[in-house]
Amino acid sequence: MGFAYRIEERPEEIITYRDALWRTMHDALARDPDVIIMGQGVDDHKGIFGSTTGLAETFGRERVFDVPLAEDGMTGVALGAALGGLYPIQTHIRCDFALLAINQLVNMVAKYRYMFGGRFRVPMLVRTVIGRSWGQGAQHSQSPQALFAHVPGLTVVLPSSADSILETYGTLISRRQVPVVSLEHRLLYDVAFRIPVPALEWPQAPLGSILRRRGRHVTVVATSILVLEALRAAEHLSQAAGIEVEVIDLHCASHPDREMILASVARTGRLLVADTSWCAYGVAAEICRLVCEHDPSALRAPVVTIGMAAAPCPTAKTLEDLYYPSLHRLTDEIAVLARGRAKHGVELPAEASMADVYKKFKGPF
Amino acid sequence: MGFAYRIEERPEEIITYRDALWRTMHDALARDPDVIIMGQGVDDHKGIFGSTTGLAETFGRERVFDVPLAEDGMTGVALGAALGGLYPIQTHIRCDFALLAINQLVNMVAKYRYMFGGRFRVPMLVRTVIGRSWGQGAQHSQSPQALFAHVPGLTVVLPSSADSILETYGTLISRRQVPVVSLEHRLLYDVAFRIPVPALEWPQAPLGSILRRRGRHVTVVATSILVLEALRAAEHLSQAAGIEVEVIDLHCASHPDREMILASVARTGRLLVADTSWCAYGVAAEICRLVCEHDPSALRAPVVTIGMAAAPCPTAKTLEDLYYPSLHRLTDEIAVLARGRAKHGVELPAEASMADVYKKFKGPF
Amino acid sequence: MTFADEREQLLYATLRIRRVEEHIARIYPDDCIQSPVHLSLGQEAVAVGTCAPLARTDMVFGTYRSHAFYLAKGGSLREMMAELFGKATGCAGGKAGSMHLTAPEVGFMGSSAVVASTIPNAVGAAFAARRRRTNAIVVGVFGDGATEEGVYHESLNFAALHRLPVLFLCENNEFAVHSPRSARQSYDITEHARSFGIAAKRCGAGFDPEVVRDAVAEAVLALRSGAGPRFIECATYRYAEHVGIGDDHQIGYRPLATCNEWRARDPLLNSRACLERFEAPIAAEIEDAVAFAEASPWPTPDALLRDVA
Amino acid sequence: MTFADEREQLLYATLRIRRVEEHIARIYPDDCIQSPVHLSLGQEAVAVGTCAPLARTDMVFGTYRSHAFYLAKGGSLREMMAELFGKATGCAGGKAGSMHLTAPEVGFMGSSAVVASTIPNAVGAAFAARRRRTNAIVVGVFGDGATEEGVYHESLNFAALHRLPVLFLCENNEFAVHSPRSARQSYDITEHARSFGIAAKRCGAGFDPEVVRDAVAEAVLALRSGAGPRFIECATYRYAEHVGIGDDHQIGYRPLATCNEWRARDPLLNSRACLERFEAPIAAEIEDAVAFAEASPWPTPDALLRDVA
Ligand SMILES: Cc1ncc(C[n+]2csc(CCOP(=O)(O)OP(=O)(O)O)c2C)c(N)n1
Ligand SMILES: Cc1ncc(C[n+]2csc(CCOP(=O)(O)OP(=O)(O)O)c2C)c(N)n1
Ligand SMILES: [Mg+2]
Ligand SMILES: [Mg+2]
Repeated sequence: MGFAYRIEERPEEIITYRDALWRTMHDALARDPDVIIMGQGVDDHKGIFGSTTGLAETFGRERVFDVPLAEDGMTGVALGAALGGLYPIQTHIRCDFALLAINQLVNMVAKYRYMFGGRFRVPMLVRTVIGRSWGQGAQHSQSPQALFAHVPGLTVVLPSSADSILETYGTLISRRQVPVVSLEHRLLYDVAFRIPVPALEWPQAPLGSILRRRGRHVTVVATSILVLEALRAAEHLSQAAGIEVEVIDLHCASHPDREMILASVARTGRLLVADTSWCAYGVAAEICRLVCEHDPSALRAPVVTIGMAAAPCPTAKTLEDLYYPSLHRLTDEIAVLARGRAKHGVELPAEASMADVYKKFKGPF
Repeated sequence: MGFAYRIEERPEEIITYRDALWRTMHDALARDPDVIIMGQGVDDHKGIFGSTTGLAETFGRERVFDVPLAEDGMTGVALGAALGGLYPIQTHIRCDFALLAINQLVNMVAKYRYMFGGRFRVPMLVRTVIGRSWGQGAQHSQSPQALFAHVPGLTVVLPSSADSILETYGTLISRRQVPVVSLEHRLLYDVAFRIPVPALEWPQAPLGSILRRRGRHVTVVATSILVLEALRAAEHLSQAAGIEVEVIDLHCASHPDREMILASVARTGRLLVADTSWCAYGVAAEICRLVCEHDPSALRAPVVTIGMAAAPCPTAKTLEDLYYPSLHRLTDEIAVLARGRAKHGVELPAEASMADVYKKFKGPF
Repeated sequence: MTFADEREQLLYATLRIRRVEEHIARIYPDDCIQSPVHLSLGQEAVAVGTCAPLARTDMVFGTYRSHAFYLAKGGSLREMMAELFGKATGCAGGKAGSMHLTAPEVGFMGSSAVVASTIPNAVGAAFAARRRRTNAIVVGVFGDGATEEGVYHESLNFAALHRLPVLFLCENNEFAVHSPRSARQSYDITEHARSFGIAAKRCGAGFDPEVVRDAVAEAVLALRSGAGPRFIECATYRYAEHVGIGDDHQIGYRPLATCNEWRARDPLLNSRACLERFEAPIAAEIEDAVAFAEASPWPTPDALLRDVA
Repeated sequence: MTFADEREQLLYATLRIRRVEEHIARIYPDDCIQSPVHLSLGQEAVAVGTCAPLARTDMVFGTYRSHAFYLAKGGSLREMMAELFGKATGCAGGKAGSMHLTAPEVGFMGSSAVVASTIPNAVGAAFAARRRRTNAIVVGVFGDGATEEGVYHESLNFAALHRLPVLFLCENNEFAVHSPRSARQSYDITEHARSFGIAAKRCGAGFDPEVVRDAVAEAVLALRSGAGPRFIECATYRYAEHVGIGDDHQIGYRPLATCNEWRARDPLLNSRACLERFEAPIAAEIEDAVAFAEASPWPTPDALLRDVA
């Protein structure tokens, strides 16, 4: 623990999540002729929100190709291609569509290695996009990490920054060991990150969790874009009220860093989980399990969980704004947890920052 | 809380889980001409392990019919039929096959009512069977309640007894309100139950949890066949060591009785969750969330969770026996929890009882 | 409104949808509609021609691109506009937006943003209609891309096997987002449907509501007589980009020439003069619907957790 | 083993599989095999005829009913028997049982208990083979019931679109468990496959390994030349019940007469005398395999969590 894991030294730069994706895709294709990218629209001018643009032209349409609307079949094709020696990167422009491929993912991909006694490996990367906001509605808004992470055999990541993309994808693709389902957040694509992030604690593998900020009052375990929200909330609370929030980027839903989380909770005694999906049977539940199985007495207050409201996603903006966790709510809940009372007296941030991104985002989808 | 919910008075009798299923199916067809049963093999001589045998002959092949191998399509057909005024009962002889229908179940069935602003209801019952034991292997052994219960809009039940079947199915079918996914345990089919069970506390609705046994030392929340295991373990521990175990039959994974569980944990301070699926992101995690969000200080010891090993299911009996929770292990873990030490000195039950059923079961599948 | 003949009536209905969507495109930049829109501009005649021979009690299941079918089947324009605006008076109380329009009171049963996913629902509704002897028929509407999904295969097989009163109506605009059919399909859509034993025909004139109507009317007759499912592949053309209000011919994934060919055959562009007298009433109706939407209240927070299960 | 001619060699291979499965049926009641078994009795010739023209590096993907294909492709009998016994020396270390046989060293790539689920895997492996210029071809084996699954449609389309070197081999035994095809399919399997532009043919003589071999050999030639996917529907008959070792003709879902017709054409039953000399060596081989399985160790507990991810 505590040492920075790096596959290669990189100069400092500012790069968007999208560009990090593009670079990772590009480099993977450039380095290894067995890498292929397959997905609806990967070769069109929009190129999965800019993450694959131009790659078909550079590397050829045999390696970067459009596929029919056939999510289950194409996942099965990817599995077969992996058995045949390729490293397939499959894309779904909405996570929701990956649900059509659950049979191949859960019954086949997750089990292929074990079921045949370790005689095969099926290294592949399934990239899916969480499609939050702008009236996307019930079927373009889900964040099914829990459905995948429940199933042994699948590695599930939720990269929250350009850094995570570069490190995690880079390593996973070059090592070619396991099947990975990744959930990328659509609203992160436009966000620019300074890299390398001065990470406090990097996992020793591309899996595991990342300690993003140290703090002694409250532990926040967050996923995906909520890591950014948590960091903003933490910054605000530190300045406005001297509340020091420790922020753990869960990063890998299937392989959370148990020790990191437990050690943090042992120090702070207060835990908030902020996840992009529903709380029931989700990340919120799983983190509670880790704590409960280890030492629930470390908790000096009930755990607070924040996620999507327990409903499908409505399209009306007034409801959508209530549906998703906001910076406002996150900050408020952390303050309540830290102070131990609802009337915590901490001034909340102006409803600006990320929430603004959500409000203003109108596509392209 | 505390009053017995009954839709109708029934004379005492002994009835198998299978016969309870058959009777429920029969009565539903007899009472309501809009009820249909559709599924692979529902009209053959095996009739879903005896739960639909002869019903096609009695009620006609327009109402009880075989379907093509097309799980997603048939679920979509059931949804459409529900919109058209029928009450479809769909069967999957293995839960694993319902994973092919996740798109219809999660993206459509679960959302149809909400997504259209409450203008539709899609009452239907999806019966799936947990196919444990006798070398069923990785793809015929899963218990995906968590995948369904994570998604708002689906009601998920795991009937653990003939009584649960009669009450829950009976009410759900006659009320025709919500879409329900049920997980029936194959090894319960042959088990006979005395009904009505002298239940200590029945839920006020067909949903919710059922208090099966009172005890002051340890709370066990169990699902499906593990309720029976837990009751046997409780009986044994009571007699052998004076350890009194409270057993809560979770019954409805999507709508657990929060108050019942929390009140029990508040009394005992010790919690063990025994579920038919994997612990991560499963029932074990969800129950921990309920406790953590309410009052983790009620826990006087770490929570113990028991489920399938974190792997696909192997077929070799030697491994399979380790893979699934056993009465032996359950009893041992409860004793450890109650006594607060691994060397608890409590004699374990002879490896008989349910474990025997598992060992001896060889089909029919 | 009075009409000289049926053709005029059909053209009126087509024009009305065109103007509604053009108006949507006009106001969309104001952000009053806070949800993605998949316009049917160019494809309206398919919806009008399909719904014309249907009874109110007949059912239609649509896709995310359903403004046209919703209106053609008789859905309220006011409620549609309010739905797009995210208002409580919308056809789904503001929970559906543009992609999930519904009007069960006139048989428009729902629409889905997951491609192909309402196709088996249409089949199931047809099963229920037959079993309950309602005499209703059902239309499942989908694009050419939807035929690639496995559930399409499963739906065709079941419908044909049970000889259900369902019409499969494929709006073939040759594209799925930016992908041409040649990059996605090895089969001919109509021939493939026939391999299931389904009587299938092609209608090349998806621009003409009357031609579509005639094709559908013939199928509807057969369906009502219990002759089993029918299939119609309607050639059509999407003028706007896949999602959003812009034109995208400059990108080059489809040639402007093709678009111009379709425009040349578009009766709404050719019969401008004869349709002139409908412009004012249509504009008034649209204005009224927008005013209704604007004046309507937002859904209240209690709606968030209502109607979940 | 020496053979008079190729036919004899094929019959020997077929007989060997028959005797292996008969032996399995014989010892099954002893519970030494602790997993459900789906026997290929009656269908062995399809596997033998299909695998005969294949190179070792060609790949086959199978189903839960794969004893025959596993053996025909060259999988070790010892390892298969050990696998059925749940032993560590099994082809999958005891984790697969009868339903998930595998022998990648001879190109038998895996088998699945979820109907139709290996079909796209075969297509993907063919994609990889073409891309990596290995010259290998791939066979996807499935039953008639599998053709009803959506993923089958998706697989055919993709394979045809990309002209992949994959042979779709349908073992049509007319039943899925107890359901006849007429209760499940509205289409003719071969005609339906043709609608994807796939060259498809029917082979009525699934009882004769030579006839099957010839049909497959022709397809393999075409596949190697890069002519795109091929399809063969092989008529066959399952003598035993769907799962388990019993006969189930007494139940009445299929007439004994049909069974007798198939038996009458079964060369293993007709050419008994010529095959006589193979009985002893086959019996010895089976005995050796069973002894191997019996003597092999159980998997150790550490295997439980090995090879998960
Ligand atoms: C299952 C699924 N896969 C992918 C998508 C993304 N997507 C949305 S619309 C569309 C194109 C569908 O094409 P088509 O069926 O021809 O309808 P059109 O848009 O042309 O009307 C795609 C791929 C989706 N919504 N659902
Ligand atoms: C997706 C799925 N649905 C249902 C089943 C249950 N099932 C097992 S075998 C079988 C019959 C398959 O028939 P067919 O493909 O013709 O193969 P056969 O058994 O005749 O060789 C069925 C329905 C399954 N294993 N997987
Ligand atoms: Mg299209
Ligand atoms: Mg068959």
